[in-house]
Order: sequence, then structure tokens, then C-alpha cells
Amino acid sequence: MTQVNRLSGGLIDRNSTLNFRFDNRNYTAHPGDTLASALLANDVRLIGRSFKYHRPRGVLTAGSEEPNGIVELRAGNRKEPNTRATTAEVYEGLDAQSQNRWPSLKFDALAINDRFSNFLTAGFYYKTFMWPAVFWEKLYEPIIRKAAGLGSLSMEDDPDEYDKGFLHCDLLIIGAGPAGLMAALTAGRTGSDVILADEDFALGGRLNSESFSLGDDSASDWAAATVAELSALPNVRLMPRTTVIGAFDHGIYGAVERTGDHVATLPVGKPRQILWRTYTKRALLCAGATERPIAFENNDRPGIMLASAMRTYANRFATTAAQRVAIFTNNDDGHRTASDLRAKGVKIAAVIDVRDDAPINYEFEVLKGAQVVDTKGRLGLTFVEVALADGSRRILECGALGVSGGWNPNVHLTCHHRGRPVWNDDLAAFAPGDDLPPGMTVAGAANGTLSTHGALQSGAESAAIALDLKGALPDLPKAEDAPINQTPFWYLKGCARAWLDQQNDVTVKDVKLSHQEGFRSVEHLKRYTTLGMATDQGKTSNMAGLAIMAELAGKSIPETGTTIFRPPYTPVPIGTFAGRMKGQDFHPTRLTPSHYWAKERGAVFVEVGNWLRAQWFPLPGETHWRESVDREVRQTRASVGVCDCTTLGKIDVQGTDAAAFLNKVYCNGFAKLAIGKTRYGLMLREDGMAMDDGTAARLAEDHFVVTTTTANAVNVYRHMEFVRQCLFPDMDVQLISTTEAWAQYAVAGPNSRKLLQKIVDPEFDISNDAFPFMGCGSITVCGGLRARLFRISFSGELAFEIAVPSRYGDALMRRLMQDGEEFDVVPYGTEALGVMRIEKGHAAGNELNGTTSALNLGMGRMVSKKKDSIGSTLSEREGLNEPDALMMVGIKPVNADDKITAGAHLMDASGPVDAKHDQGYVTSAAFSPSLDCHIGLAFLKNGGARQGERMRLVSPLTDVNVEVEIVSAHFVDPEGERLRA
Amino acid sequence: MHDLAAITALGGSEPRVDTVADVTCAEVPGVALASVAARSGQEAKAQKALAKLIGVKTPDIGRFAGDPVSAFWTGPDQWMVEAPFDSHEGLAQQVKDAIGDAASVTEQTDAWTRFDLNGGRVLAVLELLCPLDVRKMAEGDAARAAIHHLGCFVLCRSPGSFSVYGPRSSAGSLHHAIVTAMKSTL
Amino acid sequence: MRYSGFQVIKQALTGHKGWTPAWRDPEPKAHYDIVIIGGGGHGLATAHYLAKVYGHRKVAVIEKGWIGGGNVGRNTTIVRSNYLLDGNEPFYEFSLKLWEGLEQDLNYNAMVSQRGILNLFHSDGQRDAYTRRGNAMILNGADAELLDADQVRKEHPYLNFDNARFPIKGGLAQRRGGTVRHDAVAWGYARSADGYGVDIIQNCEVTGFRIEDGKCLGVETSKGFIGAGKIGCAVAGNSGRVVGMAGMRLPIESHVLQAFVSEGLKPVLPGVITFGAGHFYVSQSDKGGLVFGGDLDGYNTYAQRGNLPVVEDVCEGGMALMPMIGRARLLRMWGGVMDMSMDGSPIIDRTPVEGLYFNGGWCYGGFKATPASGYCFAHLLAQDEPHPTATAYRLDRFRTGRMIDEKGVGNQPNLH
Amino acid sequence: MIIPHPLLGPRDSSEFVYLGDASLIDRPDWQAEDAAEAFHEYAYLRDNPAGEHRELWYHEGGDRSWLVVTRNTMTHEISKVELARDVARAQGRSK
Repeated sequence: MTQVNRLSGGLIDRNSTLNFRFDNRNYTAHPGDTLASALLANDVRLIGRSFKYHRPRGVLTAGSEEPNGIVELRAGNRKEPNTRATTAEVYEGLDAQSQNRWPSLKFDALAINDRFSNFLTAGFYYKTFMWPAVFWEKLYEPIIRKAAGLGSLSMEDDPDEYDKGFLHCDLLIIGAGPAGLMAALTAGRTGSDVILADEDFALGGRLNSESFSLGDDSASDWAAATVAELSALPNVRLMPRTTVIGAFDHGIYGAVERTGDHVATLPVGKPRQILWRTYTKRALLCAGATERPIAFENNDRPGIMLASAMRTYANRFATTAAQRVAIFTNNDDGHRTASDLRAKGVKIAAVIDVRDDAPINYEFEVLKGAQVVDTKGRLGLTFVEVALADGSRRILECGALGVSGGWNPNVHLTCHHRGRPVWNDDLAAFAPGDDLPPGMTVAGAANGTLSTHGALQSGAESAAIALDLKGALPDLPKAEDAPINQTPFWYLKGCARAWLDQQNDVTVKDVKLSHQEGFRSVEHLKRYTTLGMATDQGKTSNMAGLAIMAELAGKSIPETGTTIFRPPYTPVPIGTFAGRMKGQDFHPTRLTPSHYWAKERGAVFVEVGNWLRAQWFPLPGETHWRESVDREVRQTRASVGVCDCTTLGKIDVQGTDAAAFLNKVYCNGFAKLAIGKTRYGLMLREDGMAMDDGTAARLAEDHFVVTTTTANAVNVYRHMEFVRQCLFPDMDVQLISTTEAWAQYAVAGPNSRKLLQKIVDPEFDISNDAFPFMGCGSITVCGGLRARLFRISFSGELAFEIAVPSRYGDALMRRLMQDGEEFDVVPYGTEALGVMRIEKGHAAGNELNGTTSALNLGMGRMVSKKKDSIGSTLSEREGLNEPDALMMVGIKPVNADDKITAGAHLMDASGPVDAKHDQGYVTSAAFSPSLDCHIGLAFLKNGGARQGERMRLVSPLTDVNVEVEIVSAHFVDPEGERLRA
Repeated sequence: MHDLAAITALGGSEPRVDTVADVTCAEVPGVALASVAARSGQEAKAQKALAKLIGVKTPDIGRFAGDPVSAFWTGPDQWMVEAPFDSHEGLAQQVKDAIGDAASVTEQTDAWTRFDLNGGRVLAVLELLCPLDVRKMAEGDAARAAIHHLGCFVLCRSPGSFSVYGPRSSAGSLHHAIVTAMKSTL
Repeated sequence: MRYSGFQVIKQALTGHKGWTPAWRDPEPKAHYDIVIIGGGGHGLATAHYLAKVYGHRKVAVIEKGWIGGGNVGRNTTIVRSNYLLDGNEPFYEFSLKLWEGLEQDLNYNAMVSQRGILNLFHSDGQRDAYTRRGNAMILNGADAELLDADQVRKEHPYLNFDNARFPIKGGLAQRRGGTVRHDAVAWGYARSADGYGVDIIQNCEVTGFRIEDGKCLGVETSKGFIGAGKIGCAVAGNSGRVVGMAGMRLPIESHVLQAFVSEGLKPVLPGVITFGAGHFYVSQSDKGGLVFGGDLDGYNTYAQRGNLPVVEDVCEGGMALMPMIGRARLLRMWGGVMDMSMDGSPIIDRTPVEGLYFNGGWCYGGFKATPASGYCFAHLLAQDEPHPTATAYRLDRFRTGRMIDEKGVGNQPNLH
Repeated sequence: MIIPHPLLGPRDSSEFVYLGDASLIDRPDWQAEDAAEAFHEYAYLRDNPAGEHRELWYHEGGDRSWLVVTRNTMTHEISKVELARDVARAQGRSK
């Protein structure tokens, strides 16, 4: 298919030809084309369908403000819905599909909606579909949902990579048009660190779209030369294809660089897009301005586009939507488009200018004081109907109509801190206000300076002011300096089906209805009509809607309201914000020192926070996890087992006030703890609830090692630093985490001492007398390796915890297994660990759930009243000390075969089963190999006094309803003889 | 001498080295670490003793200094002492002996894993990894920074040559992040 | 005017000339029996139930901006009653029941859509906690279902099951949960209240309270003094500011919660899904946008905007849970100011100032609570005693130690 | 946001953990007559100002200093940053 609408010149590379597909038809294009320009060149005007009425749609613009020309780009798991044809660069093999149509773009069944548009006005759905009630979800909503939406996701995982990075500069220049380029030149030549970012793949902005010259060069040549100079400066970073999406606090800007969207396939490991968190001292917004359309009857047909876009397609992309075009304008800029197109050989049907005093032109006919009143052409414009000044009508044949309603400065980023733009009468538009994000200044068209000369000058001056530069500014090339000459004209009086938001199908009629029904604030208008809620965020529609509402309300536009904008400037793939943090890389993975050994042993691992821990160690022939876990428990209780408990937090607490400090953070006392001894400690939050528990081992007068639960290690350390720095700043105490420095293993069971004696160096006596229960100390093992030994027990057995530097942890574990063979040593995982602590009645995460007090945990008496500690005062509130307060108890099924379910609730043995009669709940449950039945820990109202009571355990969620007996939580060795053995 | 064999943070018996184009990432297990935190009221004394130990003035905020035993600033009156592992496996004790009661000293050797990054595009790699303005970092600069959600230290040994300390248990994730960034900048 | 399909057709055939304003735009009267401060969902709902259920017609709602411009206009539209604690579950279940009859009650289609909500869990501990919660829901008369990983996969095959850092082990489903067209809730309540004679006064900012010997006689506003027998304050994120004018300090901090919406897409998500191993929850609107959010920014603020780290954190959670959304584009982000209470649960109670009543501390649970909050606040204002489902929401519960802490994180609002 | 750390200069707020109102430094005396009420106010009641707010941030991803940041809750402008330890001492806290 030949490119029938290709014109001469342009910034495309005619020496090479690219093949691409749209709706399964082959076309050709040239490097430098966008999908939109290429389709126009191939005489394709119909590109999509609108959201609600499924009206035929072509391109309206030549940039990222495009509401209509959106397609599904690429195929398979790389399918990209709602992609703007006006910014998508053509690459060899590009494949695009139109969307939101069925069965085909030309014949779309849902175009029927257009016939019923009179019934489908703004907000109609709030007024109906209410009867009968069930029909909404059963019938109406499914139909609406099916019809809704635009493009479709592939439903497959996105295969591409995304990256994130961090940039720093003195001046971030947003937009590389005349203002931005001049600013970069000014700042760059002084050696400041400058980043110049532009969403386009070609830097230059409008300069690439215009036919006039700068100095002796064409505008685009000047842009190219300037870019060349800038790219030679080491302190200037040019970032094309980079959209600055948001202005965040304190000079942080989000910028999205599209590194891979313009190529067919990416090399492995290369990201498709990069999110740059950009830190800058000053930012200069040179985002230019966006032309706005005029609302008139049927102004949405393919072929009707912004006049400036037409000019861009002609001058930059060397193409036109049709060979015969008309222009409808309220300002001089429209005339410029006509002469540029005519210069390229496009026939100008006429320039329809609403102004009676419009300038005359000998190259083409100008219809002064005329208006376009209607258009025709089902799938593309065929002619427009014009009302002439004398009231007579005239039909103009044309395949395209350029509309020019004036320009809106792109103030978006100035609003990202909720700043409000101010009305500018000369522009008849909103320009940046005074409440800009700190550090931001605005130059060029974005600031309302529409002429090229003005843009160049303000760019240079603003850069100098932003960086406080002394000395002369660079010379400015001579450039057009035309004044703004326009008569505000928003919509044709009396028009109804005149489109404002062309994607969401919001017409002038809808705005009128919104006003009629009292939805008159900008926010109500937007929300009621969906004006400006489409993928273009109303860049070309909000102003007209506001102007019409103002007229209806008999107020000025600024009185009626402003339109402010939120990030992102243009839509950003969710994957880009996520970067690399997905799949297995979502969070870092922490491995224990014995991990590689455990893997060799075929351990099953489980995520515990960011840690991977061995859950159990299956042996050949074991088919169910319970077999492995029961074996690990039995063998440990019968002889000896080893478990990696490195993940417990370890905090080194030193200083002459270390003991006094621990007295503050633990509710129980530590001042009198003897050197070489370890003590259990319960830590409360200031609100009196249990925060964490662990042990503190006193290695010296001024040195403790504190352990925390795995889950709370970070919080406890932060809390301790708070207490140290903010509450008791003069205490001589220093804290540092040593969690990862030491590989720590629990060696538990009656033979644990015997096993350890084989590796602990002989000069250290670990007999019961020399190293009793709760003893601790520094020792050496395996012939001189420094180690720490603690005689503490979570399992309830005679047990130790031994720690060596992490790099030796792997070897120590292998040694323990080797030396333990004679005792039939068993490695055990977190499951067996959990079973044994439940059998012993030790509270853990499920019990320390943040809503339980020391009293609930049966440790009420531990809270010392003789001293001040965090949480002690508030723990005395009446609500936390009621007679029927929850108390931790043990439960056993009356029928030994019954299962206990964690999360089940306790009810009286007889009586109703409902919330009112709830007596408590089960926190932890397990099968106990030692008792040969299921057991559980529970919180029960007044549980301390209810041992021996029979109750009903219910879990309607999982169909459990069994009889249980309330027993002591210490199922195994309640007197604790074993651990003192 | 004990008979337990050490493994590196990445789980090997030998340190891992990865090269992508002109950037090299080398695992460095041969370093001993000990933290030093001055006792209250003894800050001056602690600094003096530390200076003696590393042979130069104690490093200021955001700096490191000393050779072969060096120290970098980690917090108010807190430093991390670095030394060759082979000669200083018992570094914490050696530092404690040198500083005495003027400071609290804690062994940190195996709390951290170290990767040394060298090569032409190392700045481009670090730019993808951490928020630090690495292009402005000079020889002797040391800063804490989050890499891949991990709290790390980044030391600039010389322009184009950096050391990254990260938590040992997450060595695999940190290494993966670094090598991925190296490939990303190709 | 009564809304109906017939009305829509009739108006369409007569040029839509007959549609009247959804509510009047009256000037304030000198005195009302009850003045509600705050024209958000809760304030407007309170007015509706005061008029319809408790027969109070001399009522005004005063709003400093435009009604529905607060959190009811900027939330993620989710309704559910999947709470754990006795103080909460009956209230939220009451609310869900009111949602279920809302269209008929208001003659306004707020598109209550019970497409279900699914809370995923990723560890045994989480499963145990969700089991306890699901049981609490059922014991309180709500619906709950525990799904295992296979059942979740069958319903949501696009979730990340094969390469997940934190594998999905199952989920707690509440089929009656879902979404509601949020703006329509404010408009529907406003239109209904207006129909009963309630004055809805927009662009009227409260500048102070007139309090004489411990009794509140009315409010000073930008439109002059308005006398009132009773005054109900329902201003969410502005609670501290407004109640501060009456000289009170509250157990509340104001924080920003960001929310996000994607470009319109053909339907992919049936219901609401929450990720249990990261900060991410998502649903899909009737227009096709993915509506999603995550955690608070975490610092006190009244600025209705947030920052990048949380945007990234939320999208990381999204990609970890459903990698298919990588190429869906985030269209718009916004922030709402949340009245975060000290235990994560709300307050509906009298204040020490006679005649001044307070409704707030909704954290980010305010939207789903709108009907019950309005109903219970109306009950309190009308009868001077708490509604049976809201008896725990007392202002003094922190003094007495009767907190309602679903998350168990204590007196730190930004963790709730 | 960027927090100008008194020792380290500007640092991204994502390196910090937020706690809340700096009044949390003023922990009441546990032996005072009105200890119960004082602790209730300390733990639960907040000024929650719309404007300048003194608040506690912890540099977890940095030097582990607790900071008192004076920040405007309307604009997020930060006007002052101090080491919490100095503030605590200045307010008479010691051991």
C-alpha cells in the first residue's frame, strides 16, 4: 500500500522504509514516523471508537494529549492497551489493533448506542436500573461492565523488565522546545549540572513542527544544532523519550524514560522503561502549550483535528489527513496552518474564521465572521457546513478540518502541590499561579509566552534567575514574535451534540444537563458527566466544559472554578513504578548460616518475614509432613535435636547504665541479674500491651546480649533507640544489632550436654553445677573458635543455644550432626520448634498478637510495681484488669481423636453459639507427639479459674464443633525438671 | 587453631567474582569488622584511642580513613573499624584492648558482606542502585544507603572504585541486584 | 421528582426539560434543631436518617466546599464487614445490610455491587488469624468463607502462584463485600435528605463554636451565626481542626492515604482482592479502571497529596501479586486526609461540651461505614444514647483501657 | 520528601521511619499524683495541628539518630531539624 498522503520535506528518513500492521493490514512508514503520522500517510483516518457511543474516531492531536487515536500496541503477553498512536514510534514489524469495537472497526455493533444517545445522557444510570433490586447485579451491571473499558490486557504476566534509578542535578528543565533548549544552553554553558528531559523522541518541541526560521536556520535545524552543542557538554544530560510525570516534595521529580518502547525487541536484561527519582535544586517548566478545539455539531469525525497538529503532520512528518482541508479558527495561528499546508501542496477549501476582522490572505479564501455549524461523513469527514457572516449557508468539501480555538499553557506540574493556576485574559486561558511547587519556575508557552522569540528569551532569563547566574546571556536567534490575536470562542451557540470530551463522549448537552440538575462546581461537573476523566485527563476538553458552565451560571470562568491537575502528567505503566521488585525479587531473601547445609539435607523451607527457615527435614519414605515433624519432636525429646535459631534478633547492649536501661524497657527487673546469667524478659508497649519477649544474657557488668523474636527484631531495636535517645538521653548505654554476626543453634534434649561436650573446648566446664540452667558465657569450640553458650530452653528440655561467627555456622552444623550420630541427633525445623513450645506453653507470635497484656499471658505478676518501666502505668487501666479478662490456657479435646483448630472460638459446653456468648479463641494448635493428641493454647475469659472445665470449640468457618477440656498451658514437664537436669 | 571451615556470604568456599563488560563485582570475605561506640562523657578519649589504632585522625561524618586498619563513620560518636581478616580475625578484642572503657566495642565481622565494584560504568550501575549522588562522591567518602530495600554502606575507595557493605544474610539478594544493574546498563 | 427507567425515557422524549436540581441551594436559617458540620458521606447520611428514621426535619448540613468533595469522593469504593472484634463487627455488618437496601431507600442508583472481597494469606500465622476473624464474622451473622490455594487459583488464575516471593496459601472471602459508586452515595443521600426538607448549605465554612457555660449554642460560619439545639461534627480528616475550635484535643492524627486508578480496561477482575504480603488492594470499576491503593504515606499531613515512595511500594505489591498489570497504565493518583485514631477504630459519642457530638476517627474505613455511621450518629443525636451496634465507640475508651485494636499495633495511628 | 539531617545533610525520607508528635519525648513521671491521666494524655491525645508540627523521625536507613523535625502539615515545608537527643536534654530529660 503506498503512502498516498505523503508530502515533501519533513524530519523523516525516506532512505529507509519500515513495515507495520494495523488491524491486520500491512502498511509502510519511515523512521521518524509515529503510528499516527504513518496511518495518515497511508490515508487511514479511522483509528478507533469512542467509549460510550462507539462513534468513529481519528487522531485529534499530534502529541501525548491525544484522546482519540488510541490502540492496542504489540501482541501476546506484550499487548499494550490504550496506547496513543500519536506518540508511538514506528519500528520494523510494529503490530497494532484498534480497540473497543466489535466485530470490526468499520462495523461496530455497539455503535447502536449512538442512536439511543438521548437516553444515555450524563448520569442516566444513577436514575434507573433500580428495580427490581436483584436485577442490578444479575442483569444490568454485567451488561454495563462488558460494554465498558477500552483496550484489554493480555491476562498474561508482563515479560519485560523495568528499572528504577536516581538522578541529581542543579537544574531540571522539563521540555525541550525553544524555551527549554535556550534554558539548557544558558545553564549548561556555565557548567551547572543540567538535566533536559522531553517526552518526545526528537528534542525541539514546536520548533520541529514549524516552517519559520530562527536566525539563518530553519527552526528544526536550529534545534538540531543546539542539541548537538548540549550533548557535547559533560555537565548536561539530555533525556529524550523521558516524561517528567510529577512534582513531589522538596525538589523530587518523577521521570519516566522509555528506553525500549521504540524497538521491536529488547536485549536480555535491558529495561523497557526506567523510573528516575530525580533530585534537583531548581526546576524549570518549559512544557509548552496545548491547542484547544471548538465545540460544534458533530465535531468529532475522523479527519477533524487540531490545526496545530495538522501543521505538525505536514512540516515534521510530511503527511496530511487529506488532500483538501479546511481550517476553523478564532485566531491568527489557524491561518499559519493554512499557509504551511498550502505550501506543501495541500488544497485549502477555506479558512473559516469567527472574527469579522480576520486577516485576509491571497493564497486561500478566508471566510470572515463565519462558523462551522455541522459536518458529514460516517467514518470520516466528507464536508462541513458553514454559516457565513450574512447568515447564508455554504457546504465545503474537505477530508480534514483543522480547528484552532486558542492555546492552553501546560500548567499541569505547577498544580501538583495543589497550586491553582490564574486566569489570563489575553490568552483566554489559565496560566501558572504564584503558588508553584518550591524551586519551580515556568518559562515559554507554559507560562503564557506564546511567541518563539518570547519563549527563547524567557527560557534564557529563567535559567539565569533559577541558578543565580551572573554575566551576559547567550545571544538569541532572531525569531517570530507575533502577538496573540484571538477572539475567545468556545462553542457554537445552540449546538447540542457537540463533543467536548471526545473519548468519554461528553457533549455540550451533558454540561447543560449537569448545570440544570445542580452539579455546577467543577468537581461535580467532572464527576457527574465524566468530563476529563478519560486517558487524556481532559487536556483538550476541560477548559471548554468550564467555559460553558461559566456561561450557564452567568459567572466568569475564574469565578466558576479552575481545573487543577494531579500526577502523573501522562499515564505510566504500573510495572514501571514497581521496577525490579517483583516475582522472587519482591523482597530481599535472608538465608540462615545453615541454609546451604539444610538444602543438601532436603529441608522444606518456609518464609518467616524475609527469612527462609527450614520448616522440617523429610526423610526418604516419609510421605506426610506430620511424619517428619512428629519424628523430629520425639527424637529431640528422647535424645537430642538441633535447630537454627539465628533469625532471633540479637542486640548488643553495653555501657555503665546497661542494666538500668534494660530495667526501663523490660517490665520485669534486670538490675540484679548476675554476670554469667540469662533472664527471660517481657517488653511492653507504652499502652501496656505486650510488645515482645526474649532473653537478656549478662556477659559482663556493663554488657548484655538481648534476644528478640524474629518478627520484632527491627521494631524492638528501633524502640530501644527511642528509649535511649529520646527518653533517657544521659544514660551511658550503646546499642548495636548483632543478629547476622552470629550463627546460633539450639541444641536441645537430654543428650544435648553430652553432644556439646564433644565440641566445646575442654577448659570450659558445662556440667550442671558449673553451667546451670540460665547460665551463659563466652567459650571456645573445636580447638579455639570463639563462641557463646547460653543455657536456655524453648522446648522445655535440657537445652543450650550455641553461637559462632556466621561464616563458621555451616561447618559447626555439619560437625554437630557428625558428632551427634552416636546420640542419633536430629535436625528440627520451625514446625517441630512450634510443637514443642506449644507443649511447653510458651507464648509466641500468635499469642503476642499486640492485643494481649502481661495479665492475659499469665505474666501479670512480672510487671514490677517497684520501678518505672515502659507500659507499666497504662497497664493498670481498669479495662485491662477486669475480673473476666482473657487468660492463656491450654486445651485438649475430650475425644482424643478430635482436632483443635487455631482460630476457633470457645463457647460454654451447652448454650447458644454466637458472638454474645463468645468465651475466647484458640491462638495456636498442634498435634502433640508427646501427649499423642491435638493440643492448643487459647485465651479464655477468666481462664485462670477454669481449669478442668469442659467447653465447646467451634469454627463454623471450617465446620469444627468439638468438646474440649481446659487444662494448664504447660502440657509437658510442668515443674520444669528436665530443663534443670 | 580450630578446624571449622568458613564459607562466604554467598555460600562458596571461594569468593565470587562477576564481570559484565567493563564492570566487576567481587565478593570480599577477607575483612574483619568491629563497631566502636564512645561511652558518654568519653567521646574525646575514644576518638584519641581510635585515631591511634588506625594511625590517622578519626574520620569525620561521612568519611573513612586509615590503612591497613581503617574506620568509617556510622553515627554520632560511632565508627566501624575495618581490617584484613587474616591478620585481625579477633579484631573486636584487639580494638577493645586498644580503647578500653572509653567505648563499647562489638564484633561485626560476619554481620556484613562486602562487594567491591570497579570499572568504567560503575557510576551508571550505582545510579540504578542507590539514591546517593555517587558522581559527587570522592575518595574517602562513606555513606549509608538503601539498595534493593537493604541497608548498606557505600564507600568510595577511588573514583570508579567502590565498596558496598550489605547485611550478610541477604548477600544473595544484594549480589543479584548489583549484577542485574550491571547488565541493565549495557 | 422520583427517578425511574420510565422517567428517563419520558425526559428523553421531551428534551430532558423536566430534570430538576438534585438538591436545593438554600441560604442558612437562623436556627435549626440539629446542625451537621460536614457535607461528606457521613454528614449527609446522618441528615438522611435523622429525617427519615428519627423524624427530624429542622436539620442543616453545612459544608465548607462542595458536598462529597472529601473522602467520599476520593476513596477506593470498597464495602465489606470482615472485622474481627466485638466492638466493630456488628456495626460494619449493620452497615453492609444498609448498603444492600440503599438504592431503594434513596431512590438513587449508587451501583452497590456485591462482587465479593478476598483477603489473601501467605503464612500459617495469617491463616490462623483469618480463621479467627472469619469465625467472628459468622458468629456475628455475617458471611465468610475460607479458601485454600487451589480454590483461590481457580477463581483468580492470573495471580502470581508460580514465581511468588510469598506464595499464596489461601484467602478469606466475603462474598457480600464489593464496591459502590462513591460519588453517587453522597449525591443520593443529599438528594434524599433535601427531599425531607434538610437544608444542605455549601460553601459555608465553620469558623468557631458559640459556647456558653459549657453548652454549645451554635456555630459561627462564613455565612454568619447559625443557632442549633444540637451540633454533630462529621468532618473526618479535619476533626482535629474543627473540634479544636471547641478547645478539645482528640485521640486522632490526620494522615494521607493515596489511591490510584488505571486507564479503562475490559473487565479482568471480578471482585476486590487484598494482598497479604504487601501493601496492595485492588478492584475494577464499572468504567473499567483498576482502582487500587495500599498503605498510608505515614506522616501527619493535611495536604491532599502524597509522595513517590508509597506509589512505588503499592505498585511493587501489585506486580508481585498480579504480574499481568505491568502494562496497564496508572492514570491518576490522589490523596485523601484520613482521621487516624489511636486504636484504628472510630468514635461516635458525645463530647464534654454539652450539645456537641462527635463522629470521626474512621481511619481509611470511612466509606464502607457511611450508612451505619450516619444511622448511628443520627440515633445518638436524636436519642442521646449510642445505637446498639455502636456502643463501643466511646471517646473515653483510651482512658479506661477499652481500645478496639483490630491490628494490635497500639497507640500509633499511622500503623493502623 | 527530603529531610535535612543535622549531621548528614539532605536525605530521602524513605530512609526514615516516622513515629509521631515530638511530645512523645515528654514522658510523664510515673510517681506523680496524676500519673494515670498524664500517661493517658501522653499516649493518646494529640494537637494534630494544620501547620507547624514538631515530630519524631528515626533514621533507620542511616545513622540511627532520632530526629525532631519541624514540618508544616499543610505544605510539608521543613523549617527545622534537630537531634532528638539534644531536644530531650534541653527539655530536662537525663537518666
